[in-house]
Amino acid sequence: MIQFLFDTVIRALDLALIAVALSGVYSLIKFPNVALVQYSVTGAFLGMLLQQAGLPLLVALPLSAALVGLLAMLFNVLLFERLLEEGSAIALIGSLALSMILSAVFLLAFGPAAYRFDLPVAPAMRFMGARVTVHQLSTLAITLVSLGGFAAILFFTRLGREMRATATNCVLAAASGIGTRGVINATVFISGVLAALGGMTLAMRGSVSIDLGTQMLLPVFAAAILGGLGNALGAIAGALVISAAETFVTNTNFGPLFGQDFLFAPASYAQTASFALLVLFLLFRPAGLFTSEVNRV
Amino acid sequence: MIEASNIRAGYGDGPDILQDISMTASAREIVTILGPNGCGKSTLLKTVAGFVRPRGGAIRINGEGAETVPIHEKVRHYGVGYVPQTDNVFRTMTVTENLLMGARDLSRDTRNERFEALMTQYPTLANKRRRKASALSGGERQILSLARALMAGPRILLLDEPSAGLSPAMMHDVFEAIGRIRDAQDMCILMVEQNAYEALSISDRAYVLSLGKVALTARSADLLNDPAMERLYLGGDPDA
Amino acid sequence: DITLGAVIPLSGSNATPGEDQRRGIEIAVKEINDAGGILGEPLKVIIEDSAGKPQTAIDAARKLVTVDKVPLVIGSYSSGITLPMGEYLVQEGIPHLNPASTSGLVRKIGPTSFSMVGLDNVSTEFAAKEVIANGWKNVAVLAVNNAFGQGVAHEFEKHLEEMGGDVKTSVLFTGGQPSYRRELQQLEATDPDAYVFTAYGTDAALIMQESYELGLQTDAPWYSILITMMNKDTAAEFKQGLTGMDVGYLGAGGEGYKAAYEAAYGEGFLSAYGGYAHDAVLFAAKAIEMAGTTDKEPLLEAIRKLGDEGFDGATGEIKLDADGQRMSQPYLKFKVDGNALVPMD
Amino acid sequence: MSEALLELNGLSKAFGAHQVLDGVSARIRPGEIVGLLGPNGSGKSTLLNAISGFLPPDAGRVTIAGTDITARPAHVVTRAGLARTFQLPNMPTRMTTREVLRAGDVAAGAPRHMLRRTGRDDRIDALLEMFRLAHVADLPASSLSGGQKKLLSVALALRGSPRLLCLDEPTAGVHPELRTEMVRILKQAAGEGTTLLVIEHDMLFIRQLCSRCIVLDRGHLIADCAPDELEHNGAVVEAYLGKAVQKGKTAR
Amino acid sequence: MSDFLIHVSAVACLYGILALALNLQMGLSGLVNFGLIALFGCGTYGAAFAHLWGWPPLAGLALGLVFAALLGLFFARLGDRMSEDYWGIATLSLAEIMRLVFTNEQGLAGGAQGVSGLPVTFAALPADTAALARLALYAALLVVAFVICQRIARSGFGLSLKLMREEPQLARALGYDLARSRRIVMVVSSLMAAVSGFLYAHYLTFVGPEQLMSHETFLIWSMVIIGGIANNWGVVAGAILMQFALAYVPFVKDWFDVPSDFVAATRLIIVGGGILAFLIWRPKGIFPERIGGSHV
Ligand SMILES: Nc1ncnc2c1ncn2[C@@H]1O[C@H](COP(=O)(O)OP(=O)(O)OP(=O)(O)O)[C@@H](O)[C@H]1O
Ligand SMILES: Nc1ncnc2c1ncn2[C@@H]1O[C@H](COP(=O)(O)OP(=O)(O)OP(=O)(O)O)[C@@H](O)[C@H]1O
Ligand SMILES: [Mg+2]
Ligand SMILES: [Mg+2]
Repeated sequence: MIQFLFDTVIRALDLALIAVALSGVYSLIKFPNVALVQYSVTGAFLGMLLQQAGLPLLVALPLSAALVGLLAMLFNVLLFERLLEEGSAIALIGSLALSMILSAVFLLAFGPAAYRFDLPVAPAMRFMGARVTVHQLSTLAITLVSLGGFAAILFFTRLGREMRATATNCVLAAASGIGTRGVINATVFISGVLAALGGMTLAMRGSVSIDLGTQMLLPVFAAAILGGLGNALGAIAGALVISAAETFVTNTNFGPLFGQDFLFAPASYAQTASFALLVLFLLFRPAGLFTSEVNRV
Repeated sequence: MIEASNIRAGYGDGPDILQDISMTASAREIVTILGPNGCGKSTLLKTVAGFVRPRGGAIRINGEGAETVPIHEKVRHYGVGYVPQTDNVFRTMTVTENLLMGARDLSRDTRNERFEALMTQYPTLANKRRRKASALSGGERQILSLARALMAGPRILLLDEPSAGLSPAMMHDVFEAIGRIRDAQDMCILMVEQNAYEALSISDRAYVLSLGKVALTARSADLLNDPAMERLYLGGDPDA
Repeated sequence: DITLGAVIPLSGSNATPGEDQRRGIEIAVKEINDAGGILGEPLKVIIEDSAGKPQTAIDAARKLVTVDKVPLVIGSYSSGITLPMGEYLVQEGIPHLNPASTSGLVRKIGPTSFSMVGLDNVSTEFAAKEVIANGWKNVAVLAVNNAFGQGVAHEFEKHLEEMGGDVKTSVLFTGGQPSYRRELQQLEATDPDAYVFTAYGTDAALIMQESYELGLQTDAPWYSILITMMNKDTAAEFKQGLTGMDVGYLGAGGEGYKAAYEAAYGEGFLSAYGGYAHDAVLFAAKAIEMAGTTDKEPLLEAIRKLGDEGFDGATGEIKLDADGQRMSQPYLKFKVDGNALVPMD
Repeated sequence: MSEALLELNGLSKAFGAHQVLDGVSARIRPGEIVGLLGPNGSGKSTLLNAISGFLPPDAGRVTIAGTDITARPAHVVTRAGLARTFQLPNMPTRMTTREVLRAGDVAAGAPRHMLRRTGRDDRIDALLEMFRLAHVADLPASSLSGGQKKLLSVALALRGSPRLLCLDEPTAGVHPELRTEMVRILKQAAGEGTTLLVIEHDMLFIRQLCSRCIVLDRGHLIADCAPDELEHNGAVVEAYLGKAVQKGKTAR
Repeated sequence: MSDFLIHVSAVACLYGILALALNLQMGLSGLVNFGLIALFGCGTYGAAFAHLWGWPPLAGLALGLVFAALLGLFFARLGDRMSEDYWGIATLSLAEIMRLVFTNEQGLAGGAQGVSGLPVTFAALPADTAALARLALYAALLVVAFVICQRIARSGFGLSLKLMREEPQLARALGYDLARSRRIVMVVSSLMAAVSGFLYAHYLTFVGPEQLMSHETFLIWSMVIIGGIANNWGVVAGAILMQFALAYVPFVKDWFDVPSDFVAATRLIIVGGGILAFLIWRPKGIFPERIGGSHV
């Protein structure tokens, strides 16, 4: 049981940071920026380069995250602001195109191989019967701290209130004295930071190769939607639900039910489980887990 | 306080909606803008506020050129408060949060003080503090929007049909309140209205727009007593 | 010039073996040109990216045939692409050399399609024998969930059970995931005598790391089918005691190829597939040399003849059966020593 | 006794703990023009939503001409002869005013050959003219001004001569001169057999248009009388008209 | 050269049909479908099953059409309950489920190995004639699909779809049964997508789950957006332009003699950069939607 919980949390870690980043920008500028998953790959590569350049990990991580945040802002100013004038579908396709270009850059710079941070690895410890590695714990800590920080920004600072206001009604936000463009860029920056941290925590636990972004896209998307679009922290719940479903499907021995010793649902059905869950969920909660708007005419 | 001269403005690459508009409004004054639907009243307000950039002419606020100052700067520098005609609340936020959005730069004490004052003034809102604005009725939104603008303690107030959708009692209250704050806070109020009779009774001067031009400008009292005006703008008897 | 075509996955999820194929081709071209080319002319191979997508690959193959007018096309990697591409080439009567796909379906592509790689049944039979010889009767199998992995898992199970062993569970994983803990825990739950797996570099690296972290490597030995394709990316500390099998890069062609590869790229093989791509080029060159022309009919004739006689490449002797498929392949047992692979026996 | 066209029987609706409609019952006879009044937030729009199929009521029954339409989907209710407008009309961005009206025609069941004929377009033109929308006929409907959108939505609801026309604050934001015009148009529609239920705050408009008013306060009906009697009804003055009536402004 | 041209044109026609189907949903009716490829997959797997079971190819077409209609109806059914963003992700999920099932179930249709050896259309004709005949067939079907879409767009029904796209509440108030409109749109466009998939299967002679990757849907999306959302001319132009661009990208590499280690990166940069440049240059597409353009 403990192991189940733990596996769920760890899998949720894979998704949560990037999903929150996706959902954060989505709420503000109303299009799913699929290039975000590439930002996390960028973050991971950058972090490793910085570490190789001799920086201690504790410096390399935040530095890389900040740089990716800036990069995200840059793309927003140069590209997405312009595309969004014409609508979200166009911005979506634009972000796909940007993803392609970014993966070309990765391909040129890093080739298709997998990279790891230069970190010592030890066998898992036993913790209340569950197996846990040091890096799982440290990345758990990083994730909790950054999500906590983001939540604090969102709910307890002026910037957070302004983000939510801008997301809801940009015109009125401006009329309340909010520099909406600045707020949007701040959010984009934060989303870049979160995405980069997401990528780096993945790389700390395992490895990162250029294809990771593409592979992560759909589960991250699903988590963000499940949480409720435009509800940034809902994405955390979305990630937890999805990973619980996946873990349940793959970690449960259905053998006894069928009179066999072992019968596991194929691990390759884990994703199927999460997608099926998503569809079911949407049937019963057609607007995601959390919604912040009442639909009335 | 506000001085617009020879304003031309429009949307995108469309035609000029405002063709040549000059108007002024000063402190301690309520100026009402009247005119048929689609003549450009809201556009004028949006141009003064800074949502629409004028294609020609000048807008001066407190004597400073303000044509290109974006709205959020105007809010901060000149204390502009704006109540849009439609889509006038933060739908995903609660009533309380909506009001706090109006109170960006206030100290905690002033904020709480104003908040409580507004809550007592509009019990309709007080009952629904924690309700999401998207659940509110049309009239409740209208009041919320006005209250949000008042939270900031503006020096210049731009109101786009503040009384639309309000019950007679509420409309009366709102106009009375507007009249009171002009006097109490030396405010400059520019107000678009279709309920002309009530609006004129509290305002000092009025502009009547027609097709993007100023058709008439006069003191409110004079307009109220003008029988031709009565027929044209205040609604006559359909059977007559 | 004599120009050949190749369609391989240089981007997308199979970019690593694709890159290895590209290197193999590059080395082969250099070898041939250094030795004076073919029929006195320099050799050129136009390499196209399949992006791992059937449509892109077909477009590329069509371009090579109809525009560049190449007499022979090498490709591709995954069966999902090799099959339709091969079928198109067969329709056009163009010789097709398959350097990688090991699915049994490849056999049915058609008369002008030839495989430089031994199909699943050859390699898995060797692996199954090894596993039994090591005394592991109950094993858990882990393979990537694509045409290749499914084929390997299926064939391996068949052979092992014929030899009296038992596959407790076959777990297929989707490549490119950030973690394989779930898959590993499923394997572990069956408490096998050994873990048998096949995975590409980046996935394998993570699998080995996580199995090490989970302590799976202390419980039971790990055995890798096609060990070279995972060895490079995996850090030494996660693969101590790992054994496995792969094509033997031994003998005349193999040693030289290995040396040339390491000299050119400063690292060991990325996968097992560069060698076949390399051999495909050499094989094609030899066939053209024999035919004395690049015309379809004589060339096909020459390919069949060469296949009959046998051809010595970096991956050993290539002899083709009546269906144009490689008959046998020299496999070797390897064990990991630090970061290096050393042949056993 | 004449058969009721619209009959509401104990309609209730709550949002969470907030009881917005509390057992509302009313009958509207064919040909009547009924005003629905009430303070802001009293549940007028909610009542209209419950009638028109946009919000299923928690309890109660709605019938139109004897047909039970309780909680039926909006399009079924519309086919039973009801047309409605929204208090805050939103209009499409990528359709022109004329196209929106045409879509209304199609919905009203105009046969294809009729639609093609120019004669039909003349009717649209006449309507546009009537509501002073002719000069914006070919602009995207979303770019209309607030009042123009209101007018368009009223024009749209008038298409197809519905049996029961429910308008939610049709004059809010509309120029007084056009309000007068609207009274004329609506009376004409009533003359042609349409029954009207109009939510409104403009007492002048109500007095000119309606034959009867019902007043809602906190989900209850508190009055049902002729427009002229409203200001003599203590409960209505207390809840709805407030000081305005004392100063005689609405009595203008 | 002309063989290649014929090939690219033929495939472009099939993509054109697919893009028209997406446009009917997304452009005209505002149904943001991220799972379009599943409907296409109904056609390809219809062909595959018929081949596996030894049925005549046309039976495969019928099978594919039935699958697609059912799946389309199911999509429409989901749309009754969710708003467009959520519906989009639900369709994406269903498409992924379909792909994963076909990948994992090796007994179903070859699993990841797929089904190969389908007969190519017009196999009986000599190769050159067959290629031309195929092109003619696909082009004819593209024209048929175009005419259907154009008629829908210009009909009163099309008008109601636009209203549904823009202001669903208003459409309901006018008496439109949105669920019914959605069903009709989904079935019509699903059938179009399935026809395209069926022909594609018998063109490529291979059917496999890799053809159902979600990025294929996004490719069709790019075609629609580059061409011009909600404009049938634009959508067809976008599909043709995009397919030609993709097929001719390898030539760019040959002209500049790009070394083989840069081939993949070059391809990605040209495609990605091309799309971006296009979006910035013509954000409304080649042929933008004409507002007010419906003639009832
Ligand atoms: N979907 C909803 N969820 C929660 N509360 C709602 C919802 N819809 C309406 N309400 C509440 O019900 C009450 C009645 O709303 P309604 O819109 O019916 O008022 P109204 O009489 O039309 O007022 P107005 O004259 O201001 O338009 C309001 O207090 C509103 O906040
Ligand atoms: N966003 C916009 N884009 C294009 N045209 C617009 C836009 N907003 C308004 N217009 C046009 O400008 C004209 C004037 O609109 P405006 O909103 O200023 O009118 P108004 O005087 O406020 O009318 P009302 O009394 O109905 O609110 C309208 O005819 C409308 O067609
Ligand atoms: Mg206005
Ligand atoms: Mg209302």
